Amino acid sequence: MVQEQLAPTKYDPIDRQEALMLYRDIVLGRTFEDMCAQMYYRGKMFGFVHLYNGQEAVSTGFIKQLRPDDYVTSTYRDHVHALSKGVPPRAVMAELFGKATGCSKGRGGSMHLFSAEHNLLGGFAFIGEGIPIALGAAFAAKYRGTDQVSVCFFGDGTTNNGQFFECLNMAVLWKLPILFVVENNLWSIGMQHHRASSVTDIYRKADAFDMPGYLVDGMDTLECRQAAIKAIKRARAGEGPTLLECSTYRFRGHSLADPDELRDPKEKEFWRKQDPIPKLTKFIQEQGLASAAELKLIEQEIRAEVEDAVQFGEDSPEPPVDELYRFQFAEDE
Amino acid sequence: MVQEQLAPTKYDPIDRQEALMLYRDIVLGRTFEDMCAQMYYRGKMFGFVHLYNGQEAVSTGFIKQLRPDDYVTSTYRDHVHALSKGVPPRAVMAELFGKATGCSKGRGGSMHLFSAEHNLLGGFAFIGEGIPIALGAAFAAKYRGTDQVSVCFFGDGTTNNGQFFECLNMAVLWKLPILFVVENNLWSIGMQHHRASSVTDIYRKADAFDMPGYLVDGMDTLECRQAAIKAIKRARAGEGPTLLECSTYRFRGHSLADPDELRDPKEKEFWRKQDPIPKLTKFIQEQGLASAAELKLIEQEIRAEVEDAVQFGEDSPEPPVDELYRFQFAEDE
Amino acid sequence: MAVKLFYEALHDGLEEEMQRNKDVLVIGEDVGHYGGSYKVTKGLHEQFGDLRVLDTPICENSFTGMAIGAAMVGLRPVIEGMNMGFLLLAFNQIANNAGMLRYTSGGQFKIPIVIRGPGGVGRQLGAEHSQRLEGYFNNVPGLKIVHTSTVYNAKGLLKSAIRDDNPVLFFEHVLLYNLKEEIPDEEYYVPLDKADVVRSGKDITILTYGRMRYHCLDAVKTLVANDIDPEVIDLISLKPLDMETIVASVKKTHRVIIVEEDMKSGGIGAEVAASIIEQCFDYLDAPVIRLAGKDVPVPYNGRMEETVIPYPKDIVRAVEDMLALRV
Amino acid sequence: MAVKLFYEALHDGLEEEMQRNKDVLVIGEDVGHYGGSYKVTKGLHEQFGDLRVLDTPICENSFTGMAIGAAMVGLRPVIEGMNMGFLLLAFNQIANNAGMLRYTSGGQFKIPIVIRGPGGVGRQLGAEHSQRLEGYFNNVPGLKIVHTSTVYNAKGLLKSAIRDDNPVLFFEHVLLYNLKEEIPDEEYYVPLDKADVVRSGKDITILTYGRMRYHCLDAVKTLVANDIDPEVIDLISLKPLDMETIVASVKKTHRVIIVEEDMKSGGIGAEVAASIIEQCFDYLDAPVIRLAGKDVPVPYNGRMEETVIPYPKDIVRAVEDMLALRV
Ligand SMILES: Cc1ncc(C[n+]2csc(CCOP(=O)(O)OP(=O)(O)O)c2C)c(N)n1
Ligand SMILES: Cc1ncc(C[n+]2csc(CCOP(=O)(O)OP(=O)(O)O)c2C)c(N)n1
Ligand SMILES: [Mg+2]
Ligand SMILES: [Mg+2]
Repeated sequence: MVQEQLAPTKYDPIDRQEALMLYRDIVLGRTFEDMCAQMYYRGKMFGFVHLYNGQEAVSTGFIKQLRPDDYVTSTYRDHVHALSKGVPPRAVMAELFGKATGCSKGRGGSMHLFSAEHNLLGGFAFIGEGIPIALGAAFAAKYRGTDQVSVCFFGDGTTNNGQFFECLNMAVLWKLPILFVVENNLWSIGMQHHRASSVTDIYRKADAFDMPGYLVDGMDTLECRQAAIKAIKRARAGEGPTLLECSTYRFRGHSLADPDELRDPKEKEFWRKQDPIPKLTKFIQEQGLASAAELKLIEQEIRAEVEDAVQFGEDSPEPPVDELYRFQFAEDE
Repeated sequence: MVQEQLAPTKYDPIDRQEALMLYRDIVLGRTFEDMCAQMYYRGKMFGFVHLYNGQEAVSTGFIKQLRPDDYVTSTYRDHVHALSKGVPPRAVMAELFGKATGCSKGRGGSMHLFSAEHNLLGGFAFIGEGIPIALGAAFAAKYRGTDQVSVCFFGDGTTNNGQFFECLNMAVLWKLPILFVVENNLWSIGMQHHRASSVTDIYRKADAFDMPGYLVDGMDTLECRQAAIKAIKRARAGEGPTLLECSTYRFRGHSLADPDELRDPKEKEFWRKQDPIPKLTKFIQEQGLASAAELKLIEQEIRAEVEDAVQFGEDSPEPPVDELYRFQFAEDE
Repeated sequence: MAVKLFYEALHDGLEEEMQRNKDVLVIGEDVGHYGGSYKVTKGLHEQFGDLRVLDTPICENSFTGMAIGAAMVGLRPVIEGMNMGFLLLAFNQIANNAGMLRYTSGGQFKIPIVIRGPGGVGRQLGAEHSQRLEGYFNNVPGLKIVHTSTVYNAKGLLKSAIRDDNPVLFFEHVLLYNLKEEIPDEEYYVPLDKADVVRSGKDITILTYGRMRYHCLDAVKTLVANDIDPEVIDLISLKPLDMETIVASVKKTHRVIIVEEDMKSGGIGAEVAASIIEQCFDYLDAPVIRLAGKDVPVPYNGRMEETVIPYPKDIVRAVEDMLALRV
Repeated sequence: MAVKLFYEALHDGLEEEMQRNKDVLVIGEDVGHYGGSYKVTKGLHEQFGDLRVLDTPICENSFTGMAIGAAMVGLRPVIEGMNMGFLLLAFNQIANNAGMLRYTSGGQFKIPIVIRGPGGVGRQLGAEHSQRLEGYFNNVPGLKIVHTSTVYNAKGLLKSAIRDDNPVLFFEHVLLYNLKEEIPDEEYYVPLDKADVVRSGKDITILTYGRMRYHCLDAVKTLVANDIDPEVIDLISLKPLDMETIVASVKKTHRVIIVEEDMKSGGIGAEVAASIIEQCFDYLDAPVIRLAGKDVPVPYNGRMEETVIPYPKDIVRAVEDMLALRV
């Protein structure tokens, strides 16, 4: 089985419209998460909140290549995946505020974002448990003969869990249209990847299942996009699954409750320099796809959109307390 | 990581005493299992009984290289592993008869053989669950700085279960003295290996964990012995775990309740010709380690031993019914 | 009407639903080529193909999760637990994703899955293969739990479970697969949430389920001969309990004995007893008694094994003891 | 005496036992370098090294099994469930190997492991992180289950659990880690199997455990002001139940209310109620009532979340309702 690094020059052609769409998405992700941090510290949201800062190239690079009818599963670190998949910032923010207008109607919270409309099959709070769910959606696509694709996102730490391996095996056995996207940010909470995984190259594990596995620069939106194009094409064509290891880094602690004392400042500094947003900005400008001013404008629009989301969240009603039992069984719509 | 097939000529020297010991063990395994089949059909034992016929080279080849203080875990197909580890045929047969003198005092039965005295940490009726147990014994050896080795046996079907992968990872991470011995008999009940595993070469999966993995002829006692010597030496020296895939075959159905209708008679025929016992017999005689007459004598002794085990089992008392609660908690000795 | 074996009834129910709705499929170990360990899926693979009768590798947590994912997007998987005990490995997927996901999603997804298979104390199957898991799952929210007991209800309940849009844990008993009964040729459904009043009586209510139904009915023969008139109710629905039927019976008989095969502590009977106390304490003339499996793993030895679960003689004695207290 | 926080008391108990016996070790996710998610193992890794404070990969079933294997050959592992919910993944190892292996081996092996960590409804942690698993494991044979509630008993119980030769599930509550209390400097142990009579009273017995102890004590203030004299018992040992203490109290007060945070159906309270009925029915003047967590996953929304578990006002109301029926 081939395992190769994509040459960074080999991007599929990218036009202005797509470039701006990607830019819009990546800026939205970052802006939204920064706002979440503020809202958390202001006591607008509770529980465990895991931000995605630093990893945005992966969400933007992969999810923006999907069709609306393709499926996504995420983890507890799911806000940005939801946004990329098209869930409106209002619905996500309202969910974080626990409001009835939230994408999970205020029942889910940060770690349990869902949107049936956008085929977001969930954020999953337990590590690994979203992988079989995505596999199931891929199975259903095959079963029905549609060409829908399923993508599951999860972290490096999760690749030591049995469900990861079990699903890789089944995906190949039945040639399911699924992408296993590992966001290797080198840490699982306070556990360093090399202390948790005997082989740190996660993409290599695909080999044990005769699945193609690739190492992708997870700080580079266009590399992620390129890897996505290829793997999605393969999946859609009925050729089976792909494992994609995106090397990335989270710029904040594991969750907003994490003191983040273990990571070396030098390591953080190194990765901060790889920030995917300036990188994408530079590319767009160098390729003449948009001007600095145009990008600035987008940033302003996004900021307004996120502020609108906050306002929407604030203004939205809480779910009626007497609806506690609603939605538990299928009979309750 | 190297994955190589052992050259069949490279056996460590083997003397008469060892050859006869191996012969005795392999014949005991076969004779014992044949007797079990008889006893089952005569209604002397109940429940699920899984016989080991055909796979004896693995048990004999590996376990006979262990020290008494080394640890073994097995599966529901555990009679012969128990015998090789030194549990007396009397204690095993009595257990199958549900007697108080059985190695699990009549509480365990065929799928739950234990012997603390022989460091047999168990037969395990659920697939895979014995692997972490063996890992724990290996961990304890490392923790205490002893040079004990732990060996776990399990089937091809079990290598699709999460616990297999999770344990390979931990074993390498902490360089634990453990051998993962897969008895690849090509089937899990009615499921063919190639329909269950996307990669049929199980030894190759070691690579995903930077563990040495070897393919071993599981129908050849001396090949198994040779692989065992090497892997045990490595483990005892603190150099870490080894994965050993032994290609083998079971001569009977999955259990005595299995109609065994799916396996091709030609396939069975092919493997019957690989019977490990004639192979070992031939080797011993060709090397002049013992004569046909001597081997015959051993067979007779073994037969007598197994008949004695049956008699012992028959004559033994049942556990007192009023001891139902005994042994549940540590306070009940 | 035709005489069917228990496993045939399950097979037929499955087959009918699969013929009727192409979203229905079977997932599990050896359900396909092998035809299922207890022959429930025998022949279905020839009829419906490998993808609809899917032989899985041995990875319960992941294939259960896969079924849940498939259900979220519209399929209706029936998972066979070769033995329900093996589903312990899938506890994470069953509790979190089958049980809670619909709720946490704010009702956006339905999880129409059935998880079925054998449990119970068989003939010296040893501790791990003799588990009765209904009590283990009883505290999980969002699940329906039923236990079949007759050929008739096996088929009708399975069909209802497959049509239900909620996750259903569907327990069968390892010793009942060869039970024989005449059942209708026409299609029928048995409701998931109704208890079955097997025998009407006025002196005492015997609540039971699964294989213990038969031990109770055996006991009833003796009791009736001794002039006792018991009411026997097969709970069928373990979660939710059919409290309407139960309460009506208690109000009539004023005495309850629960006969269950699962282990006593934290078992199904505990919830049944506690619910009765809450809802009809004033109608009780005697304590609610649980005649349950003993709180030990099931020993292999046959004679010991027999002491683990209630037998008709135990039921007779318990009922007579309770009625001896009659004032 | 010194003032300690709850998590410090656990830390100290662990540290003392580790110093005392080199077979005691800690296994879990982020227990080492990170010091544990709730700081219980903080600093232990510097003191005892990587092997005795073992950071594991995220594979609950296998590292739990590994701990069981190590225990079989003489070590005494303390497993930290970062959240007890994650142990759902280890259900197979906990039920089969921790719970049943000693028995099926005919008593040849001891499994001295402790599995500890937080559970319970916190502050909007969402459904999966708010689980209360004590009811899920209550039907498993061979386990001891305790739930801590005070700084004092946290330390003493943990030390007892570590010294116990049986597998102990040791539940802590996510909202109690910063509780403060003065506890003795001298070494002490709290027995695993004894309930704690927190307040003596004669009018009604309130049975509770875990964080609900505090809700009950809050309620007691109001009740006492209203001339009601309740007895409050913290069960501590959920399995086995300390029926001696419970029965003695019921015989005195004739009324019982169970206040529990776990879900009602099939929860701990079900077993408590059923056992009381069996053992002291004739002493009861009113039905045993369970004031329990609602049978739903815990919603994220804060106001809804508050309606899921019992609060002091609910307890007051329930007690007053019950006593209003006094004859
Ligand atoms: C089954 C389970 N075990 C443990 C946890 C606690 N936990 C939450 S996130 C996490 C680390 C996961 O690391 P990784 O997979 O690398 O993802 P990342 O957080 O880095 O994105 C752990 C251990 C959990 N949520 N689920
Ligand atoms: C967790 C679990 N799932 C399913 C089973 C049922 N089962 C028993 S043996 C077996 C096949 C195992 O095949 P393999 O690992 O190849 O071992 P073999 O029987 O061939 O020696 C299965 C599915 C089980 N015992 N445990
Ligand atoms: Mg990570
Ligand atoms: Mg096999």
